[in-house]
Amino acid sequence: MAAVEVATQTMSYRDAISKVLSEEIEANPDVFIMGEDIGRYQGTFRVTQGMFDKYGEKRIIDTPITEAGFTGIAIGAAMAGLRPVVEMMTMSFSILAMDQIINHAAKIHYMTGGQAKCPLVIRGPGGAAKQLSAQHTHCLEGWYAHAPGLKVVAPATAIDAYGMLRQAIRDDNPVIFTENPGLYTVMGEVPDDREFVVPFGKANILREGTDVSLVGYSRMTQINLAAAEKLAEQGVSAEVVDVRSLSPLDMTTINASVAKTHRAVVVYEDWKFGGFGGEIASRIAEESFDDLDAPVVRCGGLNVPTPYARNLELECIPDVDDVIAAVQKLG
Amino acid sequence: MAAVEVATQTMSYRDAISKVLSEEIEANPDVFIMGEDIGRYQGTFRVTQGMFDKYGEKRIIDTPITEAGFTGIAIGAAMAGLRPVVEMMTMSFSILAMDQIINHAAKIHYMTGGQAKCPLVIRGPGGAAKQLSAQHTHCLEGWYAHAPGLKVVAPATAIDAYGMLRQAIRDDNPVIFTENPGLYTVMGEVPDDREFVVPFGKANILREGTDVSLVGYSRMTQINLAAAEKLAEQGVSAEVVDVRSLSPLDMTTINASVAKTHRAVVVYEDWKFGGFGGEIASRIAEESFDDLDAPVVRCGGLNVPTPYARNLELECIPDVDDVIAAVQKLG
Amino acid sequence: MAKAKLEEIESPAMLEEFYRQMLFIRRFEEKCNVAYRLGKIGGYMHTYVGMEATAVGIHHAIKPTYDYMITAYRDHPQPLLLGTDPVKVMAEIMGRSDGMSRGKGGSMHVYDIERGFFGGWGIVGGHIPLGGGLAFASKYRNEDRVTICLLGDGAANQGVVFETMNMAALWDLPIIFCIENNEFAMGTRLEYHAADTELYKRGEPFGIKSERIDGMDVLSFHKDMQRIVDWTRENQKPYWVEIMNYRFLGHGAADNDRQLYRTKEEEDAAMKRDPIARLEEILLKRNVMTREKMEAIDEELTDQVEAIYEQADASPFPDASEVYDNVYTDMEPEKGH
Amino acid sequence: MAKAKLEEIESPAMLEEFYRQMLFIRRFEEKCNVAYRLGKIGGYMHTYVGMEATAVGIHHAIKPTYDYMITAYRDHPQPLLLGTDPVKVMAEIMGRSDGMSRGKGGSMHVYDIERGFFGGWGIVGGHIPLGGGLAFASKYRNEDRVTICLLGDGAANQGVVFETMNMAALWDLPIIFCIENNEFAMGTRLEYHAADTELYKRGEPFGIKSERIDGMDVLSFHKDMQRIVDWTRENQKPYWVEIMNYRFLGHGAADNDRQLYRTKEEEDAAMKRDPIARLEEILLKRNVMTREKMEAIDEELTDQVEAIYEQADASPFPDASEVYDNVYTDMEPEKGH
Ligand SMILES: Cc1ncc(C[n+]2csc(CCOP(=O)(O)OP(=O)(O)O)c2C)c(N)n1
Ligand SMILES: Cc1ncc(C[n+]2csc(CCOP(=O)(O)OP(=O)(O)O)c2C)c(N)n1
Ligand SMILES: [Mg+2]
Ligand SMILES: [Mg+2]
Repeated sequence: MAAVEVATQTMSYRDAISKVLSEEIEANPDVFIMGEDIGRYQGTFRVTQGMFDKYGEKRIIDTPITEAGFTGIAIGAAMAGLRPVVEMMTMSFSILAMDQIINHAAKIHYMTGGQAKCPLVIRGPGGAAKQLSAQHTHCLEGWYAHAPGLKVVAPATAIDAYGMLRQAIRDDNPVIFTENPGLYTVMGEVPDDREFVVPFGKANILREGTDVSLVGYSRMTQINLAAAEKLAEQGVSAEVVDVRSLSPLDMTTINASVAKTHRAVVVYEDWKFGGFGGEIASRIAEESFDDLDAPVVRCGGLNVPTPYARNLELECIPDVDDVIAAVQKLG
Repeated sequence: MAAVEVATQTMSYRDAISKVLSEEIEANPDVFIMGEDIGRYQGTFRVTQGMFDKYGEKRIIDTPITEAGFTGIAIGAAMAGLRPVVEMMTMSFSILAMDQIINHAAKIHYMTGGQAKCPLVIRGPGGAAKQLSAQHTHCLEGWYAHAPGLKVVAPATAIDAYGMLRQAIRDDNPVIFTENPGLYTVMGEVPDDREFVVPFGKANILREGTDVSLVGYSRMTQINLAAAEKLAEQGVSAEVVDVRSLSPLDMTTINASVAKTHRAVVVYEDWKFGGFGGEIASRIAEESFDDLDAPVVRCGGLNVPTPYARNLELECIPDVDDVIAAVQKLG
Repeated sequence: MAKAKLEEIESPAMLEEFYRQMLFIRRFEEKCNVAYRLGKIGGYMHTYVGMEATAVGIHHAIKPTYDYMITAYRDHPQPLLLGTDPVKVMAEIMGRSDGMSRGKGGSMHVYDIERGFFGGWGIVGGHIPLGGGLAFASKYRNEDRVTICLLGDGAANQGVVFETMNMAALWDLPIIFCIENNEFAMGTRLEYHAADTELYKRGEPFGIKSERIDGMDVLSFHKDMQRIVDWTRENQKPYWVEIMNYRFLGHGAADNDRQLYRTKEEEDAAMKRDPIARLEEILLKRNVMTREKMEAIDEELTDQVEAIYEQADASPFPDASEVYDNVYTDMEPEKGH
Repeated sequence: MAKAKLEEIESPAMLEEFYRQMLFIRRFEEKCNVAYRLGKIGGYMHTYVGMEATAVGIHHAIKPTYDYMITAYRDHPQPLLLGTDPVKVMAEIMGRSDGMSRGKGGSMHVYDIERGFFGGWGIVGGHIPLGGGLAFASKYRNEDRVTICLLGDGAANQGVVFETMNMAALWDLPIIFCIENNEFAMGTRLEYHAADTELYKRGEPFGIKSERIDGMDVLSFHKDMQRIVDWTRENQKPYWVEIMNYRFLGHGAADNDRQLYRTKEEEDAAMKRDPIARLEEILLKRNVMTREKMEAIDEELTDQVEAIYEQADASPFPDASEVYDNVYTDMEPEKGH
């Protein structure tokens, strides 16, 4: 974990997000949150719990179910100088706002030749919760990371959620901030510091190792940590690289890890085929070509729409055993 | 080119598409085309020229500018057994229909457990035309190829356009068929055969070589052919692998080429970062690990929203010199 | 469950059928809620308790299995009424291999394509143009089907709804947009999501016949729907109907916080409109049925639902190998992690 | 070009200003078309010829540079009226480094954020919620700005328009949706894209004040707009206005096939409503101006436009290194092919 000088509090990933949202609402009158059922209903994943009562309907805005429309309104408000935070009830619903995000928010600064900025955060859970079926279970961070003009982050720990969300809110660019339903209850130490930020574009070594680099982000970093634990029992020393920030992407840290371990497995929950793991893996393969003792292997989600039945759903998502199997492929 | 036994005609890529559209409209009463300005206005890229007058408004349907709506109507009609072909005036506009495509069309067969099919084609020009600016110049084929349930093809030649579009219309799955504005005037031999199809999932060696494999699709295949020509003058023998079909992807042919040349450059017009070239490159790097004498290099579009000024726009799109520079990186 | 002819309506036999169907749906849904709490059902599950008259009234107004129907995720009652094997419906909701989609869909994604029931969709508003497409197809083929497209009051704000309305009116598609206005979109009250709460007005600027009707009295509702369905079939044009009803339970099985968005008093007042109790009164008043008979029917249906549940629960989970089936009709996706 | 006060309207000075502005726009646009044919401008370029009264009438009804304005790709006249350096507008259209966006935007993407002009967008309907956001921001800050959000008749079908209307009405946003109904969406006639061609009705189901007004007579149009802008500023609520106008030329500079979607007779009839000719008649009738004066003004403006063009054409193309500028405010994207 990052070395912090201030007192810390143990809290969940969810509460870390909630904390920084409240703090930034208090710190800057231009910050407001909008989304479906985030106010009176307290948010379906309860991230905004208590905020409507505390900050009122001007700052915590319940919207109709019109993702394209309210995302666009947030973008317009950002162009006019406000700092909206949009909650997507699940990231899957952001697909309805794709044109607003990719084709408007991401391009404003460029198309205006720098005249306008779009300081906007879009956040919400991406990836599998539990049996939400095919239409509610998308990992979209790779798609967003592909679009120039967006920054995309996917913190795996409470402290990073806390520090990166503040960075996102204070950033003058549109930022996609992906959470994961499986991370909300993960506990961690979070600094008591209303100025604490985790800068984008820095990967983080969460566990040192010498035999293989496990490179991942969001919930897969937690899986990688668990896999490293198990691998250690088998005598394999795995280094866990938490990518954290997909765009910008910190290849320096990733390549440095591979220079040490000579082997890499890239782990991501998204559909394996055509996913962002391909970017990371091809970069390692190219940039660490001379360091590699084995091909870079990817371990991704199965290439199927997510099925409802729990046993099938679990088949789809990479787990500790899948990561270990991928490591074993390296010989 | 594929060996065809029947008589051929020389025609443009555009006319090849037009021809197969007309033939399939005539062959099957369930086939119809819908899109913006495709009928009375003859299509902005004139692909459907003459068809409204010939086949009438039942088969050639002018739609309002509501991409999500009419794509969804096409999907529903496909579920009910028709075979719609949707023209996107430019593929960029399909972003507005993204939810319908990714979250509905692609998942119907799976979510119904095989009860329903969705025989749908979405076609139109993707990538740069000339100075259409940032909002009109997307390459989306990589995004679509990432989504299980969709098939995605990107022919580079008139004959493939002809054979693959027929395959797409006859396919029982939703197919994304990407054209490229720069390909419409490319000429080629097209068979006089109303049953001619090019099956999906087969890459094609368009030029044999021994020193390096140039792997690409759509207009970049034409660039690769031109680059191979120039490289030959420099004494470098380049093999041109036309991927054609992104999903399913024919890694067998690609790896076989690399086994011969020991070097690969993956070329794509889309933004380089996070694009589909990462899938191909990481697959080559993994699957041809022992065959490679140099890292797999990618040559993609610049990671910027497409600028308007012609000189800047040309900077963004990989050209012959960029491909040659990439080859030279391999040493 | 056979279709009632209009002249038979309000005959004792028909009244009994309406009653049985509504009660069956309620008991089925209640059982789903119990199963959810037992962990036998997961994910998002939304029941129809309180809204039964809507499903039953529509069912008797259409030509079941001939006409097309599509809805969102509140999709258990429609296939049950159409005659889909209830064990297969329950098995799907439980994610079992005997389910309609062999466990791949779940509660939100029930389909019976053979019977004209096209699901079962999770994206609010997403299925509306699909409904337009069903109507487009029947029109294209010169059939005289109508398409019933159900959507919630919350869904009625999604842009694609208006896009579909415009094309439906432009192309004269025989689709009936049935807005199930149960006054809430999840935890958001109608007043907080719709600028004008009279949603029936939204069809008017497209020249679509539009009206608001009561969906809690199955008899009057059925008559209204029969008139609307007949008009649509005959005129082959769209119709926009706002059906006023109410859901008695949470938005979904996971929503236990109804007090966050509505009061107990309000709920109690709504419960007085309970469509089943309302029909019971009519049955008593007209001497069609005694309380004892009703209790006997209830017992019978409760047992039936219990048996359905037991059979569904006996169905195995899908085999792991099935995960790759039906991604495509003719090939498998690339496999493995 | 200063803002006219209401009481001065129809004073000779004001009439002359209206005239000069409309004629300036026309000559500017015509020059753009010539430049396009010379290959000096590329891509998609859409001119305002025939619709000049709309831009001028709105300009004089708002508080220029204080109020917000946003439109689609038919976006040359608005910044010209707001006082943006016309050389910078022309240079942008020509993709030069002196352009408002240093050549990155082009004809469809002209912006002058400092003057409250937020572009300049290419996705039909895409900018409408952005307009809602501008109004949201001014309301959030308790300013009394209004936002003018221009959109075409074709754009008025896009779903996001209805989503934005609903929220604008729900949250009382001070936005005026100005539908520029020029009867065509590219090559598609109004009747083929809108189920009911009276587009002004579409605001009604959201409780939004809605009306249709003539946009070809600059004097009556200006009065109408002044009333609407004043109402919106005072009441801080949305307004939906259908402005009837007509484009005289092709959809864009690349559209040379107007006969594919409309007849010569139809065009001739529309030309009789030419807002500039109409104002000329008034000027003559009221003895505000002679034909000679008009010709002199025309000559003056034509020369002015010529000079603007020459200056813009003298501006260099952007430097290749600029391609990476302004992707982000604070960093560069990964570089190279
Ligand atoms: C596009 C989208 N946004 C949000 C959701 C989450 N969600 C599911 S149901 C629902 C409320 C819908 O309310 P309504 O349309 O009135 O239907 P009801 O549940 O009352 O039948 C919401 C917000 C979703 N599934 N899809
Ligand atoms: C989403 C989208 N679909 C299609 C297009 C192509 N297109 C550009 S302008 C246009 C017609 C728009 O007509 P209208 O809204 O009436 O505006 P007008 O050009 O008449 O001012 C079309 C179809 C686009 N730019 N964006
Ligand atoms: Mg509801
Ligand atoms: Mg128009």
